[in-house]
Amino acid sequence: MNPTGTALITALLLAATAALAALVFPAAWRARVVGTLVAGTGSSGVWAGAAALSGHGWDADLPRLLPLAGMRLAVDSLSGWFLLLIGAVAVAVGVYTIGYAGPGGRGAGSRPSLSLLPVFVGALLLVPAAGSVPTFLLGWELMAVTSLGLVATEHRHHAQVRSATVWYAAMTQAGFVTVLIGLTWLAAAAGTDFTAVRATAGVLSPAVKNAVFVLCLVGFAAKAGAVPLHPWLPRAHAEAPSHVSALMSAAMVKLGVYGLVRVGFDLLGGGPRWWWLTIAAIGALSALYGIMQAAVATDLKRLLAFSTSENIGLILLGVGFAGLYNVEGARGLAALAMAAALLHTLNHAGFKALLFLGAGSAVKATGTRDLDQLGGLSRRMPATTMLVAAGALGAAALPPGNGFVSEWLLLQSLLHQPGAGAVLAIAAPTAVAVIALTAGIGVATYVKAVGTGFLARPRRAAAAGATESPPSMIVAMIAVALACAVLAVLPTITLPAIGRIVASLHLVSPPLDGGLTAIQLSGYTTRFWPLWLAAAIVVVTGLVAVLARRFGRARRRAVAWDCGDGPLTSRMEYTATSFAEPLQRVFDDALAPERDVDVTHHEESAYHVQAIAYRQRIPDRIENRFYQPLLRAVERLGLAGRGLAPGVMHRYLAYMLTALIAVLLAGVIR
Amino acid sequence: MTTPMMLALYTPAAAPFLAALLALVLPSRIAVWTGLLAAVAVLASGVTLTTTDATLSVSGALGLLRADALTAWMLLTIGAVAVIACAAAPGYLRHEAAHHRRYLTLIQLFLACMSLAVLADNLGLFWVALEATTIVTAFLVGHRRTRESVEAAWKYVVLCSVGIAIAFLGIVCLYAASVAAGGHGVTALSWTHLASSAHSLDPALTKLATGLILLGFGTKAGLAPMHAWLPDAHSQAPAPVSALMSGVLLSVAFYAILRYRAIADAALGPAYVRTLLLTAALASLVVAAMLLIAQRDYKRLLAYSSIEHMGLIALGTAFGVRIAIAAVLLHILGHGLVKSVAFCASGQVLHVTGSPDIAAVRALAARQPGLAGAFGISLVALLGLPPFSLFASELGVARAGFASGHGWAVAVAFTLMLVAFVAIARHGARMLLGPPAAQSTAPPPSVHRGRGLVFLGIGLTTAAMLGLYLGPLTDVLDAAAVVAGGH
Amino acid sequence: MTSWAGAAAQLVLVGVLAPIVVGVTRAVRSRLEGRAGGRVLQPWRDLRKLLRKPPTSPPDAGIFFIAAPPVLMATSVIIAVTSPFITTVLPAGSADLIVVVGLLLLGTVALALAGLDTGTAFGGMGSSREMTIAALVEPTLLLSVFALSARVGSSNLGTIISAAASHPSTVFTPASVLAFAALAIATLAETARIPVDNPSTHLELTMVHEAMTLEYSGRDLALVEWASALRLTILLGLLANLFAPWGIAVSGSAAGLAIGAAAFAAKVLGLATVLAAGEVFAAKLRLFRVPELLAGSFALSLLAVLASYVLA
Amino acid sequence: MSNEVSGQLLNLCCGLFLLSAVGVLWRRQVSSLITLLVVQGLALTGIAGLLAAQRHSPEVIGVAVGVGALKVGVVPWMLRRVHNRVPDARETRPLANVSASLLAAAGLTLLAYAAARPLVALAPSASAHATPVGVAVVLIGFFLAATRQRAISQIIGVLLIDNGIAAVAFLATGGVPLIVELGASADLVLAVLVLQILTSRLLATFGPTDLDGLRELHD
Repeated sequence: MNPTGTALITALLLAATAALAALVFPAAWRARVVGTLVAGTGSSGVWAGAAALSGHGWDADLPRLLPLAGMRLAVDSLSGWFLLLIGAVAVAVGVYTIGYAGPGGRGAGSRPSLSLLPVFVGALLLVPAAGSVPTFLLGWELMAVTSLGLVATEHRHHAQVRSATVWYAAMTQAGFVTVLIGLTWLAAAAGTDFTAVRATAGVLSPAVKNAVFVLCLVGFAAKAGAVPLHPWLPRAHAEAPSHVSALMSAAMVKLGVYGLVRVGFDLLGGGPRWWWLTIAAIGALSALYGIMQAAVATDLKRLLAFSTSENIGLILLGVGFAGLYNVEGARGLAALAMAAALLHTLNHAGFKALLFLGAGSAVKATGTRDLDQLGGLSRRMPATTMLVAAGALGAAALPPGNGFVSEWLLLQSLLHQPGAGAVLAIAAPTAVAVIALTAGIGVATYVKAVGTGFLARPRRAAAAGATESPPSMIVAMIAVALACAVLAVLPTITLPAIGRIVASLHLVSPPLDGGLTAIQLSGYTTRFWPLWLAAAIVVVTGLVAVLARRFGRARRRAVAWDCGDGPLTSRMEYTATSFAEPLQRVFDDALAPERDVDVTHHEESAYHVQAIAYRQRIPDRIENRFYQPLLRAVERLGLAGRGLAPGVMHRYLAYMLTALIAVLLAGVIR
Repeated sequence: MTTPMMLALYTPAAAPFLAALLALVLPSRIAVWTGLLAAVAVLASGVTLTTTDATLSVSGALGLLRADALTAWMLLTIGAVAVIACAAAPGYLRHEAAHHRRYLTLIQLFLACMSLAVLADNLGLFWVALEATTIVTAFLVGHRRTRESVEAAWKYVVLCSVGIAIAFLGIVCLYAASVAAGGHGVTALSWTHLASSAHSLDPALTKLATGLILLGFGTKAGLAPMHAWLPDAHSQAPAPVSALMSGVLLSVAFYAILRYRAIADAALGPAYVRTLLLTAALASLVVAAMLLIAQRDYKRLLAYSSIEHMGLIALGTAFGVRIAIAAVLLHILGHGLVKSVAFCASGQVLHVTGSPDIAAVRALAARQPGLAGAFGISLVALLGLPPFSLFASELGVARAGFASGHGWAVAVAFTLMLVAFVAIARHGARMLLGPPAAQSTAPPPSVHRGRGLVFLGIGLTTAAMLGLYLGPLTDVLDAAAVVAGGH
Repeated sequence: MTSWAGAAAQLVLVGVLAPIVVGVTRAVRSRLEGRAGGRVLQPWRDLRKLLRKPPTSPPDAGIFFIAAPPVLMATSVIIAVTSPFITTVLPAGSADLIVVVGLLLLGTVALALAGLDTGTAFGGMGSSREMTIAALVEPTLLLSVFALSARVGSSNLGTIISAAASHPSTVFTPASVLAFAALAIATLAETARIPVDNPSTHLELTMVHEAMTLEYSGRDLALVEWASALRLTILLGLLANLFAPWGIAVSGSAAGLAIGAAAFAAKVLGLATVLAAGEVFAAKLRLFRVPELLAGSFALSLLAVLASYVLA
Repeated sequence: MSNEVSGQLLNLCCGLFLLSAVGVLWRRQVSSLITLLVVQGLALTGIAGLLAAQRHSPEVIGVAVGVGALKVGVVPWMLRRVHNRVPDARETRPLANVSASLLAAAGLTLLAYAAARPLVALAPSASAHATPVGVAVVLIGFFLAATRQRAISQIIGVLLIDNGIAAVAFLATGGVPLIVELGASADLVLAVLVLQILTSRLLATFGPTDLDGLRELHD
């Protein structure tokens, strides 16, 4: 059996043993055993991905499994990329779980949660490895049901976990139904195996192809958390235990992108221009709306979740423009855009996993997610703070970070115009503007997250009592940080793999060369040395710090300037809400915050105010505009439905009589 | 005919009948175990029939009883659900004060009638057995002597008798047509004879007979618009009884529609039955979805979920292709297993919380982890999520729908099922999840022994295994699908 | 080898010239306002004074407060070394415009985090306002990059400037004029000059950049002041070279370097004088009028891009 | 007995059969309903007897006698016992008033005649031509159950439906096979027995209220 096959089978077997081990082992050992086994599953996933990327395609038929349909696994370079991504995240989460779940058998360390985690990782690995429509749908739904159980892990401690679970279940199932209808329609028209579909995709009628594409787009955009279909994402990621949110945010949402690329490029073999414009438009909307909501969010994990929506938006922009260029005929630029999108999936997986793991250790130590109550962790949890800062560097797409590399590649693919084309002449600049504004607000968001969340003085007693996380969590975070650093400094190691993927998606290999240390667009003078840039920043900063230390006397602590009227208290610090207030005022009409001020007067006179209560909440406008009316309509439908069964026997007999008369009449008339 | 085959033909009806007689005589503590033994006997005979050569058929008792692959599959379902229901009986009876003897006899009679119905090679005999189940379960539904259960029993008997009488009218018309086409005496209504002489039946009369038969058996199968008795009866009956009724009685009624469809298609062509079944299926899905949204009683919730699943089964039968019928049969088995576990668990929830209202059950997972686990997992399985077999069969129905050109029906059906999914998920989450309220930390009145949950666990694991690997059942499923006229 | 010489020359020139540019702006401003004003080299004296004083840091400040000045200085130095101010022959070609924008943003972020780390209201206020303005400047910067590089086909600074130098007619096209206006406004915002922020005031309500560096003293303050001056010079230099590239050394010869240095110094100081003169007649905008200004500059850069398509 | 005499007798019985069904709709007092039911039983026995005479097969004669005993003797006796236990349940308090009921009965009979055309076309004999009467009585019985408030009137509705089906069986095919006929009759007797017990339980729990009061089981 070639390496990909063995690796993938070992991964799935390890996942199964981990699940069983979770049920068998006592609470003290459960987290350690399951953590290591999940890490093992992840590493064999990475091994499988790497083998697939280096050209060892693999497929296997298992007709006896999954009654009525049979299963078929097929791993090509595209699925290899996502296997690698998921495996890497799973390794980190596995090691992290050892410390995070801890010896106590409650919450994340409980038996159901620890047994569902490996099955979730196994399902995540199964989706990209699926080779036929039924297997893909099985993996998809297995992923949904296990993540549903994991999201509900801490339902005993917080009341809002329940509503988050219901939102998540409902929207995931809605997405699944659209994907099910789309893919079964495709399977009926072109055969269930992906190989058969690829062969007959050319002869499919455009109507079927468009319908299948739209259905799959809705389902996959819902899973990816793209904006119009995003309300589950901030809820599920905020309420889920952090190691699960890391897996979901870094790995699971990417499978929405995988689905789009697989169906859009590979199975249907590309499509008309409006397909790719829709994807780009959804991407732009997700990027802008996601980052704006993240900028004003005060819940740390909700901020990170909305930032996932934003990064998914950027990835979809890349995929959209890859399709647009392909339609315009500029296959080189299409390959470049797709390469940027794929690299950003990996980069985002890296820094977002690091951020969620960091947030998890902060929340575990302080017990709260609200940025307005955190603060002062840089002294109490130095390692976590530095690692979160490293993650934020990547997330804010600042130069030495890995986010900057893929954003640079994305901008380059938009800057080089293939020629006339009115649509592109408008779309490309708007896309650049969207990416720029998103990057700008993103930087402000992450400065807020790190600045108010981790630096200066603790705002509440809970934050004051924080202590550093157990070593296994720190080790996991360091591993992810190193991976991000490697991706930031040597992104070119991924280029041969990306080249192979893009070639397999009917595009030419991307025009990138320039050896190990530089990214050079072949045919243009645009080049960029990520290695030397990072080295320069570190060396010059060190030099300047050392040189400056030689001048003047030693540093001393002094009371900060308090306008001379007494000690500064922690209440005087800028909180996340106040930090984001200018930004929220700038985007006031887009965010439409709800403010209510109720003033209570003394009974005697209306002029003397007893108390003023001010509450401000920034709602999710898309949710209020589209989802709340839908829910109210369903409620009304439910209440009207009660009229169907009023309990009166004569109504029921009347139903049966009308049915009988209808059947008899049908017989008579026809 | 080898003796184990003959034995397997007679035991499903004889064993429960014998157990019923014993229950009259023996003290209830022993009668419970003889009942369970009878259920195991039915399951065993089902298994023996499946393991032998699937295509072979066994007949006996002057041609009135016959067992082929489809019957074997139905016996398997009846046996499995009966084992779960009878295993739950001791737990249930422990909390009931009186009438143990009557309860146990009627349950066994109920089993005997269902086995007889499935084994009958004669449409008339099938009807008699089905009507007998209504009469036998009438007192089971009214067992608890509360105001609601008496009302439920009355509605159940009247509505079902009226509904099934329509089917009998249809059978009479069919008999007339079969006699006109050369059949005589009791064999004129036998399934095999009808199947062979279907093409010579008078089309107009057969169309009238088909309409009436589908309506009549549709009532007992819980298809809309004849479904109104189902929620009342299943919510008021004792938990094991509603497990049996919802799990397998609906499917036994639908078994007749499955068999009759082959005959009607041969006589009239597939269009007429397909339109009737499609309308009934979509009507059931609409009714179930609408009434699940604002549901207040979790046993009625499970009843409406049965209507939804029977609607899906009718949809699959309407498509008619081989994979659709196989999916329908797998769905019947899967739904039977999981719905019986769900109802037994809901019975224990009713005992623990004392009220059938969804609003009265709070943070069950925090207070009763074992019971909440069984109930929660069975709800997850009912929602059609993997690894349970309902996912595989729903996927089979969807693929068959598109393969037979009814893509629009699949789309409409799955959207309605999505509404039902969200409703059930919301109610389930409200009952199970959430922090335990501060004051109710006291343990429930009788400390809940885990023994009741063991059988529920076995039921769920079987459903999960069926969802991934059918093993020996694969070929009997194919044979049954062929027998049921999957062209 | 000549590229490293060019780089070293650039580093020394920009490093020395930066405080002088600040000195010139202050001198010009005081002259126009009828005040005597300090000498042009006063900023150098301040730096020497500050380098000798002991740096202090607030009790709760952590590593970010101490690390911010070196990072700010490093980013400015790297841009100075790699961007074509005197010569286009630099080690590893020359910097990419997007990388330059990124490095500037990195410096701003370091300072903002330091502002938050002090744990005082001023620090928080300053970094909050600074980040809001930086977030709104970013689209303008990148779109003007788009306008400039779309014409040349590459976002590499050296290519753009040598292309502009080789055929000067492209400098006066409407696209580049619009891009110049947009970049000018962006520079004002980036370097905290008058319409956006008042560099010389410590009035709580108005200060943005100053609020973040309020707690710095001694060598930290020296580094921050010097780095801010460097950023001003860099941005003015970029503006000058992108839109008036004459005199920049294309070959690596020593004479070329000298001419380039002289031309660069003249251009930067000229721009500084114009800037100072403009500041005298303008007043600081209310903080929530600044977004409208930046929206205006964004519109200008968008027009520049469309113009580069339609007319070029 | 020559053919046309038995034919005329058959039509007479069928006419009586249908008239008694319409009479059940017409009358309000429960006791008169029971007598009408007896009349219908007699008519049905007449039909069965005439067909048995035509077919000269002992089996059908036995069935006819059994049906007669059942429909005229046992079932009305059970109904009277139920009726006596609830003295004040005089009125059937119909939902639809009498004229509407009669109109509906007419409509349903028309529909029965239209729907039963295939049955009529089955054989040229007189009995085949009379089958729509049975279908009409089934529909009328259904309508009665659906519009009457009293528990006993619903039992009578069920019985009417069953008489209708038996009539169709006899007229169309000379009676369904013996075993099915026996099973069906046994089920009918048991059903009436169960309904009778349930009526007494209804009386015990709900008192003499009519069926409209049964609304506690609703969504």
